[in-house]
Amino acid sequence: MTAPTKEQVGGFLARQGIIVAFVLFMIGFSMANARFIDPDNIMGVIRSSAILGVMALGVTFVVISGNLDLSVGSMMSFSTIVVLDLHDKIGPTLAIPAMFALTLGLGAFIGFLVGYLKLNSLIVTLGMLSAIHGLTLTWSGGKNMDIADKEGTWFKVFGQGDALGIPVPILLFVLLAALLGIALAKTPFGRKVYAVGGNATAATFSGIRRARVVFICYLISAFCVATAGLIQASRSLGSQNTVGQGLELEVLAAVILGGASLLGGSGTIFKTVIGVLILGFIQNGLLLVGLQFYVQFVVTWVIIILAVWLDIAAKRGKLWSPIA
Amino acid sequence: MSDRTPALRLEGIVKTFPGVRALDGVSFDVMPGEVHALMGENGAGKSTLMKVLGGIYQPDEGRIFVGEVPAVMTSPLEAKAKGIVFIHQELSLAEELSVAENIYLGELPRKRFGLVDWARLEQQTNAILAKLRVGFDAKTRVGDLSIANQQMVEIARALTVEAKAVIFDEPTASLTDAEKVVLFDVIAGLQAQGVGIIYISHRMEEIFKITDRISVLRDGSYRGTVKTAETDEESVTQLMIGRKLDLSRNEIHHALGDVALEVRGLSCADLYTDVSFEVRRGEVLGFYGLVGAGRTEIAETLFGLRDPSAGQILLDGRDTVIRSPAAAIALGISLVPEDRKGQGLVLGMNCRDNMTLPQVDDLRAGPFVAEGAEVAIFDQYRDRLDIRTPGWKQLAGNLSGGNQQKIVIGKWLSMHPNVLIVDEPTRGIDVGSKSEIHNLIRELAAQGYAVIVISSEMPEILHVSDRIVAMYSGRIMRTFTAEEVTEDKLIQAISGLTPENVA
Amino acid sequence: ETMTIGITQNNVGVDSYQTTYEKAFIEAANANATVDAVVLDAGGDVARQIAQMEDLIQQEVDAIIIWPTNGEAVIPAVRKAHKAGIPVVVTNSNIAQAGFDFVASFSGPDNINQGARSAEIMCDKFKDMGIEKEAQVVHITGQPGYTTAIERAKGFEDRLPEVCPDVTVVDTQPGDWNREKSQKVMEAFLVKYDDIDGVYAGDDNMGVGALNAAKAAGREGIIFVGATNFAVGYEAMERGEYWGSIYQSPVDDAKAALQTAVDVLQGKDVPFLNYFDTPKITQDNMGDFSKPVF
Amino acid sequence: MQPGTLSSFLKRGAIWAFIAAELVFFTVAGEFLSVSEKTFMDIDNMLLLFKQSAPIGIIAMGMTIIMVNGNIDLSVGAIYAISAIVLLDSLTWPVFAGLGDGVIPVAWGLALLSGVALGALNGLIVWKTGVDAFIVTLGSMLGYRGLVFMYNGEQPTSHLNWTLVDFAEAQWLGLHTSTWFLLGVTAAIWFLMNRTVHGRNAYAIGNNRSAAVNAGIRVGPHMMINFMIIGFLAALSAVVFYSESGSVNPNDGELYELWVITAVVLGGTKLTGGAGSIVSTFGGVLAIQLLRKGLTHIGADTETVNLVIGLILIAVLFLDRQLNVKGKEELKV
Ligand SMILES: Nc1ncnc2c1ncn2[C@@H]1O[C@H](COP(=O)(O)OP(=O)(O)OP(=O)(O)O)[C@@H](O)[C@H]1O
Ligand SMILES: Nc1ncnc2c1ncn2[C@@H]1O[C@H](COP(=O)(O)OP(=O)(O)OP(=O)(O)O)[C@@H](O)[C@H]1O
Ligand SMILES: [Mg+2]
Ligand SMILES: [Mg+2]
Repeated sequence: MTAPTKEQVGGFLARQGIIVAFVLFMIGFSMANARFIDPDNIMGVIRSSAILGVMALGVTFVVISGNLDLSVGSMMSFSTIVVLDLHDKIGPTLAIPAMFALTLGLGAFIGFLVGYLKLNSLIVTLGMLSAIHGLTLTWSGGKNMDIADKEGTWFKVFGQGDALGIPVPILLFVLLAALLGIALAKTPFGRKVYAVGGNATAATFSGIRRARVVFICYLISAFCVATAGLIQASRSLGSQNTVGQGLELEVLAAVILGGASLLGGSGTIFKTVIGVLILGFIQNGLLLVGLQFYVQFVVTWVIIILAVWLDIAAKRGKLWSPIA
Repeated sequence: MSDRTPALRLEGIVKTFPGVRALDGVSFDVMPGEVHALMGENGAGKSTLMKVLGGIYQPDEGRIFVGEVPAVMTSPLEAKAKGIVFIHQELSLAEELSVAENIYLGELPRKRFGLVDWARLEQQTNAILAKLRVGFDAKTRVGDLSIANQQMVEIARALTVEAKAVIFDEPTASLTDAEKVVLFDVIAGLQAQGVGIIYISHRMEEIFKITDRISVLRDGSYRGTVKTAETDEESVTQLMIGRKLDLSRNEIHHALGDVALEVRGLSCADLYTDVSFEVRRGEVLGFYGLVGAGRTEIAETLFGLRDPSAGQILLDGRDTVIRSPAAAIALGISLVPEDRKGQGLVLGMNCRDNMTLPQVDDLRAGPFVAEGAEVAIFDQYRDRLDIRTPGWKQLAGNLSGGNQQKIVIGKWLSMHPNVLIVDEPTRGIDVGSKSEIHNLIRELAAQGYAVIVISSEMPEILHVSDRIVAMYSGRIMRTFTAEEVTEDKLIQAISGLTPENVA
Repeated sequence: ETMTIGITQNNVGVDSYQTTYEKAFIEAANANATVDAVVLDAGGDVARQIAQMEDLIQQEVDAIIIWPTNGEAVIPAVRKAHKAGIPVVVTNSNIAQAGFDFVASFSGPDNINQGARSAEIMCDKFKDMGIEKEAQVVHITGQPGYTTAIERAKGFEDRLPEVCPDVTVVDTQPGDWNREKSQKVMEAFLVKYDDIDGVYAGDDNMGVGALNAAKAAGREGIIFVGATNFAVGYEAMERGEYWGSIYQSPVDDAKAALQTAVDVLQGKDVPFLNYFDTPKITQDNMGDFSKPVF
Repeated sequence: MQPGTLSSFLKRGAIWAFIAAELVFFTVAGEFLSVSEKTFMDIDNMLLLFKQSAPIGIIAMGMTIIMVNGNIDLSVGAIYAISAIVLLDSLTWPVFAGLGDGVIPVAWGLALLSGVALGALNGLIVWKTGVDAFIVTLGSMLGYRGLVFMYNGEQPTSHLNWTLVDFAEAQWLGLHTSTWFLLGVTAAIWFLMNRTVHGRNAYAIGNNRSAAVNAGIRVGPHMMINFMIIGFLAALSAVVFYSESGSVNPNDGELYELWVITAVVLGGTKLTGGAGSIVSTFGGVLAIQLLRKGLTHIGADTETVNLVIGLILIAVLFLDRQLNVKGKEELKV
């Protein structure tokens, strides 16, 4: 039954299939609508992808370590609401570190449950998705949170400012991506993340403290979420309680598009960034072509499946699965 | 024999993986009622060849004949339908299911409407289990069985169908002697029914005991077939590794140093009780016993993977509490675990990274991993242990079983430990590498390491140890010196027959 | 004698409107010594809302107020209450016609009318500016499938051609009552269309999201009109960035619903469609309105 | 008793103990916190509990099979919505105009068929491409939802057929129609998993996929059948629910996958596959519904509900783990 598409998909395609797909995809949309490659548009897409992107960086660590994080959307709402609320109460200089501390606290709690107590991450973060939402509603009393003085605050620099002609959200994204990318690829810690995700038992037998590695991955994820919350809050200077709702799945989709295996042990920051950009450009491209928003859903579906399929097909050298 | 039709015949089988020519034109045949040994070094291609036969891999070239009929097998199901039964090297069981369901996996007896015929299943299973003389029944959950019993379940599968050929890929790796006897009876029974048997093993004594002919593979190519009765270990070995093997004990004379590790009255739940021993620098201490005697559990305790319920561990005379492998490593203890795939390797990681994993924190250039130093370490141990791989970038999961084992050994040797514990170090390793590893163990001792070797193979234990601890059911029965030990005494001690002679 | 009134709301906590509504409702119930209130929230889930209706019927409350998650799906549940002899008052967003027989009264804003009024606000402004002949408008709607969103969109799109036949609505996308989503949609609109003169958003939350996008892209002179005037919208109007909206108070909404239920229970005559007024608010007349508390 | 029986008994018992604890808690708390005169344990309320468990419960039975099989299905909420649309829309199709109320079984059939087809598509992709089910169904969760919207724009799809509503609201032998469906599905799936070759193979596949492959079990078709079953059950759940409510929003059924998975995991099914019990899943479903209902009963507000449900989920997971630790026997990894 398995059609023998025996010929090896070239080594380059095997490793860089997602990039090839990305380039083809960009060319396709540019031909459909010239505005698509307008530098302003591209900048705009990257800027609005920055929030999703920053979150995806952290989730990449979690996924490579062999776990999931479905609480990032809910946690991002929390960070946003908290920093906006504290902005007017204790001023931005204190509000930002306070918000980071609280968000990291949540990350530490999840990291403790998944790392040290060894609870299943899918269920823990599903539970936390709900619990943190409850926390956010309690904090805000269910109301929208807005900064009173929207014109005067320097706080808006994170979401609206420019540095060297580049929007600050993009700078933050790129900076964080570079930092975390190097940490993952080049440092002993990064190596341990791959080992823990690849085979937790063998990692433990090699003297790696699995619990600590997982714990730190969740801290990194929380740090990224806090940064995303900061950008979000600063960008709109006001927010609803549900601002991050549903983002967890988009983030996961981006990480998967980047080729990280949900079983853990594989994936890179660079590919995640590509995954994020693909999602951002799909959304933008379809809007430009004038398709309804729900067509995005269908297209994203097809692209995710195709991307992952081709990725593993290249690895196994066969298009069709060998499953009988 | 040649006037009869072979039960199974292979012709010019070629199979390549990316970067590896695993099989390069292999041909051989198995007669009905014959036990045909397939031998070769680690990575020679034995398992791959059998997977081709079993329908798991498709050959790139070549043909397979079952009887006189050419057979194309695109799935295990088809292979089974053609009468080829495959007992795998790695356990291949569903732990949550019952023994009966495992034995009849894929072919549960049916009633109408796709219902399972439990009554028939149970009756058939119990009939098979009776033949195997095992102490469990059809409804036992497989996960609750010992590894050896699980292996017996695996073997029981050979008896469920009208097989033309049965393939055993290293079936005895985790069996006790008593179970081996049962297995050999089973094989003899199959033989009597005219079934052709392919038997893969690295254990010469078994090969010479039960097989009729021996075929040898080297580096994926066929090196010839000999009649077992007309050959001896030495010439088979030579055929396998292409040179003569020096089997003499590497007797470098050296003085024993201080006591590196001492254990006093150590107990852990009901796994082992009141265990005391010491290892000196320069000494190889062997642990011998049946599977389940508690040797592995002691090693795991010393490596911080279990908390003892009583007793003391002294390192260089200092009372020490070891809470985790990380702590054990920091104290200079290394453990080569018994399960290479589960505990030894990250299969999806490359060979180099696997080898340097425990010391990745120390191999640093600034905040980064010093990859150059890693490659150097890998190269050093690849040469020393003769690891067959296209390069350090190969994923550990793509190596043959024996080469995987060597990576694990290299990983712990490169830590230069004070105390090196090796648990079944040569399980699944070919004779050439085996003696290489034995020499290495002796050499390490000579360099002043304290080495603990756990093994279920008597020749191995006798060959490498300076002293031997015999264990039975969680207790030390006796400790022998190399001079006083004999095979008989050892067997007596590990069968629990001499409880009064505690050393 | 006290009366027990149960309310099942749509989705408290997603926005300030619903939260303020709930607070106001509880306050009003507490202030009324003869009322015991059971306050429930369906979390936007029809199934949960129907279950809550069943629970309230089983608890034998005296009257039920429902803020429907879906104007049609709850009709059988409403009929059940009706059959059990419990009067039902629909609040904020009406149920479909087929269920009118089982309902004592509807209390809330007239959303179709609100959409129409927003169209008028926008058209009038275009006429002031003299661009009513060529103006191009984009439309950001609320949560797809939600009655209020559908009705406002319909009101707007039916009314606009009547008052300003030459204005074109060039694109419509949902913003899900969500400021961030709306901002994204607007960003894409801005790239896609060089010439946008007006934005109509189904509520001010989304309107302000669109405004943020326009500001970030440096596009000026766009007329923003929303609905349900939120505090952020009001402030943006003060700054002169946002033109107009519809003034709708959740406090009025909640009080009206409770009062309607009480009136029904006391046997008073209540009109079947009990709309409370939701006037137009623009930069010109905003002085007449206090800043919304939500 | 065989080894392991005691621990598995404890494990299975845990969910029922949890349900008992919930009942006691809400009954007592209800006395203080609820304005209603009726107690929580009121018989009608318990009957409602079963009825209200049906939409999630029916799908949870399918999810148990899928998870035992070693997969997961995140697209059930979207399949549920599509089937509902097919059900309600087909009631109004002119081709069936002549049938009168005879259109009802036809509409049911079409809805169930759509569910099976969508499930089959998931299964086929998982089978043929070898992409992990989590990813495939994460994708189709989006894609199918897109189809929902494309079917009828952003409008709800509605059709109230009072015959249908009356049937769905009816009570037989005291139990609601939906309760009967839930019980029937539970029994059928229990039978399937414990008595048929297909069910036992599903366990084998989830337990050790390569062992199943080596034994010649055709993993692909088994997985596909299971995806078809869960598709069918998601559609059945929609049929049961929307027969009574008559209108579907395009975003209905969102987050259902989370509730369903929660119920299944509460019931002790392993996320890694190979182990799980239908009866315990039934317990998990009741436990979840009881929690939601109980919190409503004592008048908890939205934030509390979210907080409590999230933390309870984690607490149960923790307890489950504690019950399953083999004590000293377990390695510290
Ligand atoms: N899936 C695979 N991908 C790439 N290379 C493979 C794969 N499977 C096996 N090989 C390679 O094929 C060769 C033969 O391996 P095989 O497992 O058949 O050896 P073997 O003779 O069974 O060895 P052992 O005695 O160690 O079990 C080895 O070099 C191995 O690395
Ligand atoms: N006659 C038999 N022979 C061998 N194994 C059997 C036999 N009958 C049952 N089994 C095994 O024992 C297990 C228990 O089967 P049983 O029918 O009692 O299910 P159960 O435990 O009641 O089901 P549930 O998990 O739904 O509560 C089965 O899953 C099967 O693995
Ligand atoms: Mg092998
Ligand atoms: Mg052992």
